[in-house]
Amino acid sequence: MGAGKHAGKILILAEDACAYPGADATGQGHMSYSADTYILRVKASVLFPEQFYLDCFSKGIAGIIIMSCGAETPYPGAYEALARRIDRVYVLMKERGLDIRRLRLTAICTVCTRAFLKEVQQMQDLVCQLGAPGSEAAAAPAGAAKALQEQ
Amino acid sequence: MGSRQNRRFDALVLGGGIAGLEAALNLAEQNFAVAVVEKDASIGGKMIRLSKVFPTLDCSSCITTPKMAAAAHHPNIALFTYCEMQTLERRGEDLVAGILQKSRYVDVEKCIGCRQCEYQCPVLVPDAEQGGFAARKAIYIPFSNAIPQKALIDTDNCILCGRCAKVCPTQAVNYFEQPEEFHLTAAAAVIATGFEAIPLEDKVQYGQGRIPNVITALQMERLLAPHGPYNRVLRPYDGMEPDSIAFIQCAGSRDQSLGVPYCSRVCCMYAIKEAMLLSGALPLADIAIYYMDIRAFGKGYEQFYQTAQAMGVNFVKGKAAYLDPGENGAVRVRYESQEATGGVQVAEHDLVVLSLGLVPAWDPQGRCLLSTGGDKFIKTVKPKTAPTLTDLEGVFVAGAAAGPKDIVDSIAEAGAAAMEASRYLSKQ
Amino acid sequence: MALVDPDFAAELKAYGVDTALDCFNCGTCAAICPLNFEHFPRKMIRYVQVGAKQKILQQAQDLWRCLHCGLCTRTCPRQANPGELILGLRRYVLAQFRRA
Amino acid sequence: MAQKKKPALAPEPTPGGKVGVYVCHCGGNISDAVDVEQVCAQARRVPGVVVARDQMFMCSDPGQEMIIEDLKSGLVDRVVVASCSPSLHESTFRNALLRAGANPYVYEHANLREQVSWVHHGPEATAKATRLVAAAAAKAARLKPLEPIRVEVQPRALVIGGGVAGMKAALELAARGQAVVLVEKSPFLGGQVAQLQELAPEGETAAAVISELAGAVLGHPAVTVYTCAQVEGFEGYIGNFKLKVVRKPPLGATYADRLEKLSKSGQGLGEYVPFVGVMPATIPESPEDFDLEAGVVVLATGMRPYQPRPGEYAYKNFPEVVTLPEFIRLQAEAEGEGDTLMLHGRPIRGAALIHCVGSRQIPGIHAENEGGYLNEYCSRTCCAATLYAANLIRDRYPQTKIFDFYRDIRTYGRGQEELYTQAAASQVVFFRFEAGEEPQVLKNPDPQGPPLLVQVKDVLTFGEELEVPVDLVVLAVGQEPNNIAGLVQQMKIPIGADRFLQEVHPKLRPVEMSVAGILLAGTCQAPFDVGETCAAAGAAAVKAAAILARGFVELDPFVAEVDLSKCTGTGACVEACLADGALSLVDLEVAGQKVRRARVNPVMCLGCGACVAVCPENAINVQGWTLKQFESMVDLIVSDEYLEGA
Amino acid sequence: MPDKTVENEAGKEALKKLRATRKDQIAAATSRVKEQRREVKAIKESLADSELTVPELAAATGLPVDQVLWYVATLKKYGEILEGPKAGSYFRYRLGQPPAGEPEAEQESTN
Amino acid sequence: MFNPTDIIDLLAANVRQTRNPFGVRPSRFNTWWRGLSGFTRRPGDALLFTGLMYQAIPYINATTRYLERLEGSSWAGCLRWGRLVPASLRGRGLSVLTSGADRKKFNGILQTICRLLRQSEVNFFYHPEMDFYSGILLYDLGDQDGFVRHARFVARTLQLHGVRKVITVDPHTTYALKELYPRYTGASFEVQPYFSLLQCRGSERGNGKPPVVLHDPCFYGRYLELSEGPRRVLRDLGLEYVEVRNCGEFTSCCGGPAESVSPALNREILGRRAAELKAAAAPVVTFCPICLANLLKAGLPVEDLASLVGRYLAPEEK
Repeated sequence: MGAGKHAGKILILAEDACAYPGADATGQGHMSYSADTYILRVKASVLFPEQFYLDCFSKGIAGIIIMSCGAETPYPGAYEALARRIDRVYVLMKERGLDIRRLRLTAICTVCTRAFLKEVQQMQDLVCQLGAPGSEAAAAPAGAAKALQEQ
Repeated sequence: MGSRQNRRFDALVLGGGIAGLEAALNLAEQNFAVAVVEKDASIGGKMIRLSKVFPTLDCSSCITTPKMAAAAHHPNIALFTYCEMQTLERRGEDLVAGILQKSRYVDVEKCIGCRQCEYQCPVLVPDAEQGGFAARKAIYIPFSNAIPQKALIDTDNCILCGRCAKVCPTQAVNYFEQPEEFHLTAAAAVIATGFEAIPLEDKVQYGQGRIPNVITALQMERLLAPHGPYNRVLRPYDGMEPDSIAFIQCAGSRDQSLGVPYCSRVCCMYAIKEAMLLSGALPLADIAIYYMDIRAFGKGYEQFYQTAQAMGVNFVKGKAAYLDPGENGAVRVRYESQEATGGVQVAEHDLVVLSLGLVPAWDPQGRCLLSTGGDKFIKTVKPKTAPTLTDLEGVFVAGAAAGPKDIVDSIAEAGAAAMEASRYLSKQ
Repeated sequence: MALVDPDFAAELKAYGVDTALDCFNCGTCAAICPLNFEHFPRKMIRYVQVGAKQKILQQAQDLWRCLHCGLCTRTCPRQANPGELILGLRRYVLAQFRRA
Repeated sequence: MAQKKKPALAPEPTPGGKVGVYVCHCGGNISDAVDVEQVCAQARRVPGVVVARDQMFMCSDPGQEMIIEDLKSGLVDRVVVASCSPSLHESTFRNALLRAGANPYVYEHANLREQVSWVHHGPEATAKATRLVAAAAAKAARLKPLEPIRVEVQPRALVIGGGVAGMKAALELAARGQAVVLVEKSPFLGGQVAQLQELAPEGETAAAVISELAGAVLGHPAVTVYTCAQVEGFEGYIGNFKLKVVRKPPLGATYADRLEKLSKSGQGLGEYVPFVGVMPATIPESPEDFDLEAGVVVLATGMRPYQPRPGEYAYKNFPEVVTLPEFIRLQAEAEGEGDTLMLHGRPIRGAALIHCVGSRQIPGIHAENEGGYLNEYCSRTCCAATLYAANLIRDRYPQTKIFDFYRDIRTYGRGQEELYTQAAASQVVFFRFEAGEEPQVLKNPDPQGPPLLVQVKDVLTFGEELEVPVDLVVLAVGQEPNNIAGLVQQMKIPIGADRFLQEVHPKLRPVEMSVAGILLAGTCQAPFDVGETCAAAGAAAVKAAAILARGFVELDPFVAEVDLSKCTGTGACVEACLADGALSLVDLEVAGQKVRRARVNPVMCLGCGACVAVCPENAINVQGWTLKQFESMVDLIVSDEYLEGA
Repeated sequence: MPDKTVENEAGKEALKKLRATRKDQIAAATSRVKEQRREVKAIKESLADSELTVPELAAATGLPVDQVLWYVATLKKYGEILEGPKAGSYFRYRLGQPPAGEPEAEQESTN
Repeated sequence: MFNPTDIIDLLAANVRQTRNPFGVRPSRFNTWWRGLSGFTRRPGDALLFTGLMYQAIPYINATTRYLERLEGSSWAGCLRWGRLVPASLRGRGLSVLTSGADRKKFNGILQTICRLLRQSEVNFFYHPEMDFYSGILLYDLGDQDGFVRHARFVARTLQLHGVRKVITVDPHTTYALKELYPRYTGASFEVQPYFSLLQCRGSERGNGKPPVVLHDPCFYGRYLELSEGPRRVLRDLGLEYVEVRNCGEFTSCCGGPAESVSPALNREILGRRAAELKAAAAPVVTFCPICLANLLKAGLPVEDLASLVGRYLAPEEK
């Protein structure tokens, strides 16, 4: 599948205390971004197991942005646990030939509208470039694998 | 009078800033019915207008909005925004407040905050919420996270062209709305009317607001806020990204020549905070703070100050005496360098921030029998064992209404005032 | 090492110098002074505070540079009256010289 | 908690709900960008959706009535509203469900305004709105009714510490009609304030402050005071703390000085004695202990003054070097009248006050204290206290000269800058030193002069080295937290890098500990003066009062729940849990067999879901936010099925 | 709504009265609006075929530099101007697309 | 090291001998009133008290020109003054050095003030033997004893003549009489600067004239807070004026007082102030003889308030 017009769907896990209101603030400012984005309101992203992310990719989600509260999470320790989990997801993604840039962990606050737009744009550009999940391994297995190794 | 709004509550809270909201929430949580009277069109006070807060550097909006929302949704709290309290008097067991509901010219029951009116309005007005650095319209929602999300019209700038009324999906615009007076009755009241910065015009030596690129610390908050006027830090004079920024401390505090002999208490810390945020936003910029004494007295504050020093913020001991416009929008700062080889120096900066002294935002004179101190802030009668007690029975004070105070101390005091008030209410 | 002489300030009261200790050394007077001269006038005020009598006598000529324009006094945040202090020190120094 | 037994091994999604979808036009705000009718039409194709309607303003009365009607008629039992952001109207619609007699938690909100119509345009907007509504419907179909967790609260507060903070907190709670037990480890009420004389900046006496508070505490029928008492056992959770309190005679001669002063004073029990405090009861002869139940605990364990190391500013090298609290007492007990302060028969013609002793210590510049720590913080109160003392001496003993050595004068509070101004007017001479260039306290080489010589490199005098001969050096020592390692360990509460107790968040929850139901008041949290301590105590009391007055605590039902049919007792969840005590493994009998299974303590659970992610069986979930719900939302987002033929 | 026209008639009359009472404010505000339109137009025209910094825009339009920045900030807020790359210490700005659903306010005010 | 007593002792001796710091009899230079028509010496309500400041300016100018040539370093001036000036100051040589045009100009200002007061129907009188130097320089230089002695003499003399109200024409004399005399001599007079007494309301003769920029003297602007007076006069006349940033209470010193200490320092400070005034791009108006003389040196178009007002209100009788 070519990296053409259709960019592929982007899933955003937006934590309730910070990033979700941040996305609302972006809307209040009428700041446009890709409509291929689907925001799930979550209490804490630490809830999702490794498999959830892999499943999303196999269901066809092209990119996932976890918009957490970072260290300001209302759940002490959750961010650290989440970061460790994401590291493990990256290992699993590599094993499956998925470009790990398809999953991004970031912190967005209630007024971080510009950061929100930037994250979405970057992921949008990336999934445009990479195409559907899994296609990267098929297209250029050796190169992609090498690029992944270097990351 | 005799308006439908005349209502009875257990407690009145005057001021919907962080102190007022905290006091109201603490009272409401004990099942008292509370009315919050706020003079602005949104609750949130000064705090919601800040970028980040010291010493934790959390985003100010992220701390304030949950409290604003909690108050707005609390079943025991009624918000009266855009209302002035004109009188507060004791009548036997009751405190009776005379309230003036200023006209919004928009029916808040109907307005759904969609901003269609704002987009259609043709008038550009300097937006005080953005330090005047960008424009709003003549009909507008005060700011993005305002509560309530309801529009209002600024009649000084409205040309009555009728477009807003035409586009409003709920017919909420009412050009003929009249201000309304009504009474609120309660047994206890908490005064949480906060502070204002002294006017920039007061200090002749600092240019009285006429030197380009000399701004107030509250304006700097807007420049630093992610949803600020430029979405980045630029000089308001010409849009240049500044390379050198200076903070002038005690600009109107500890200064008997201006009639503000007291310390404004928060300026050292907010200047350090803004300096830190600036060094994050503009990593290559030089940042200097001209000061007499750094008053980093609170929990974690001294460590915050030390961190700023370690980050390379230049702390210059000496009160800046005179500001002058320099070449190409620069600002010249004259000060005495106290080092042995120092003497009078003139430093040039691209942008200068005045840490203006704080004065009370509300004067009870002529409105109620509350006394003020020599500093014009509300007087407290038992500052040690009951620090929120005023000289008017059943009336308590919290936050900067009783002297300049940072957010942490204001919140603590708001809790204490709510406690005193609830104690008073349970005696009744 | 200079020894601090806390009695000097009291001695100067006779010459109308009675606000020196009100100064908290912010430097406004020095920076606003049109003379633009080193630490003047704060230097003199500080010498009064710590009782550095000899320093004042050694640098006495600096006192007569002052224009008596009063800007320092108007600007002083502590109302320590730096301009009048300089006048008072002139009186003191003159008395010392006449006595000598 | 309403826990419905799930059928064992429920097959993949057979959501039972009858979902009603209600889409708002928002007066054009949504419908201008999104084809609302098409969204409704497609929503009807989503499994589980029984009805989809649109309305100009869902939040209006007719809109809400429409939902209530459908619920009441039994047409729907799950509700999705697609309108503006949930932050604006989620609570509105949950209340509508309540009014319809339904459970408010069978509700899901789709954000079609802030996150669709205001940011996207054209057919994309409608497509996205459709997918979001479908996803919300999928989640809604899997929602089940929830009840808030209700915890009964023991109607009693335990206050630990009998200083100003503890007494003030106890009084406030008692005044609100709550029973309070106050435990104090020493035999006295009054804490550190009783060791002072007059309080900056207004000059109230410690005697007045302590007498007022202790008198009221001892006179209040709702307050029970135990002195010589400590908490030695702690368990439980908010509303239901179980504590063991032990009263025993103090160790050795800990309070010998104060007891002696008390007996010399001739004052009885319950009366204030300067530099002692108020002793309300006799010291127990032998240890006694008792159990106590409390709904909330207020920590008011206070501070102690920094004790300089021997040799620090020549402390202990010369008898003329004393700390500020020591000086206050010496001064209060000074003999004679005259215009010069006399201490131990010696006239004090000049005294040096040195600020920041044991405060604002900087790594690499200052030596570590015994125990290997530095007090990097500012102690907040010493500047005002020192200036107050300076003014007091200048006022009473005009022949005693004062020399003040500071780094920054921090008279931040109301009435404090005036102290500094007044000190200047009283002819106090100030010197400023930099960290690392502290003044040196030496023996005066001039045998005719006073015994001590203070040397300083003075910033104010252009870095010149100055010398001041003095009769006395007073060290303005800072505040350190009292050692409460035992309590900290028992209660599993956090302390900060500054060794003071660490609140959850300085602005959001400034008087709460991370363990729900434990509050903190006063100088155990940070250095405070008396007024600030009372404010902090009031703030702690108001939180405690809210909990106690209601008699129960209602917590969000969004907590973890174990599906015993799936749990195999691996313990992975317990390992991952971020809230101490929220999850544990327990022995159960299932079908006659003893097994170990995970159990949630819903009171302690934060609902973060850290456990959910690690369970190999997906046997644990956060109610209202289950993994399955999220997965089904993703399924509907990626699915194109219901989009066809629209 | 059946009686909308009736309401409108009465409304128009009342509005006329209101306009009369606020005559001075309206006149002042209207002249400001006209000036703003002119200045905004000048800025947009200067940006029509080039990306410019604020001082460059000031030079091109003859407007005071701080006034230009004020318009730029405002137009950026409403999406009509976009921030481009940095040139030295200044950012360049270019024209953007006005958000849909927001017709260009070209017709003169009814006043 | 420089011993300021030299110069101060000299000035004090001059004041003792001649009641002014120049060592010249007042009758030699206080000549402005001679031949002024319509002038009255009859005792009236208020004494016009010039303090001899305007009259002295030509002498000060001459001295400064002389010193400037001698000055090497900034302090050399003082030293040389101390050593060299006494002879020239005492002798009649100084009168020779003064310029006749200068004398005419400054005397003319006093004459205009008289005319203005008359026109405003102020009940005043002048008597050259009741007009003294105030002693302000001795006070400024720190010769408290010399000042007090002189001030007591002046005060006593005025009191002997029954003077209660005084009209002053310059800020230094005003300050001395208003603030210092009560403090150091116990004698209080009702002191008013002449401009407070002028009635020009309704004349509006200044309408349409080009604006002027005001330079406030330190003593009027700051010490006495009287800057509003001249502004009122200008407004009443319908004359427009512009303000520089440093005005009124925050006015900048023109450097005049430094003349006697260091002409170089004087030039530096004058240069800064002149630049500020120049930026206002309007003719300068001031109301102090020292400021006037000093600003004239800077080559600015400057005139005295009295001259300006006089042109509109009381043109010289031909």
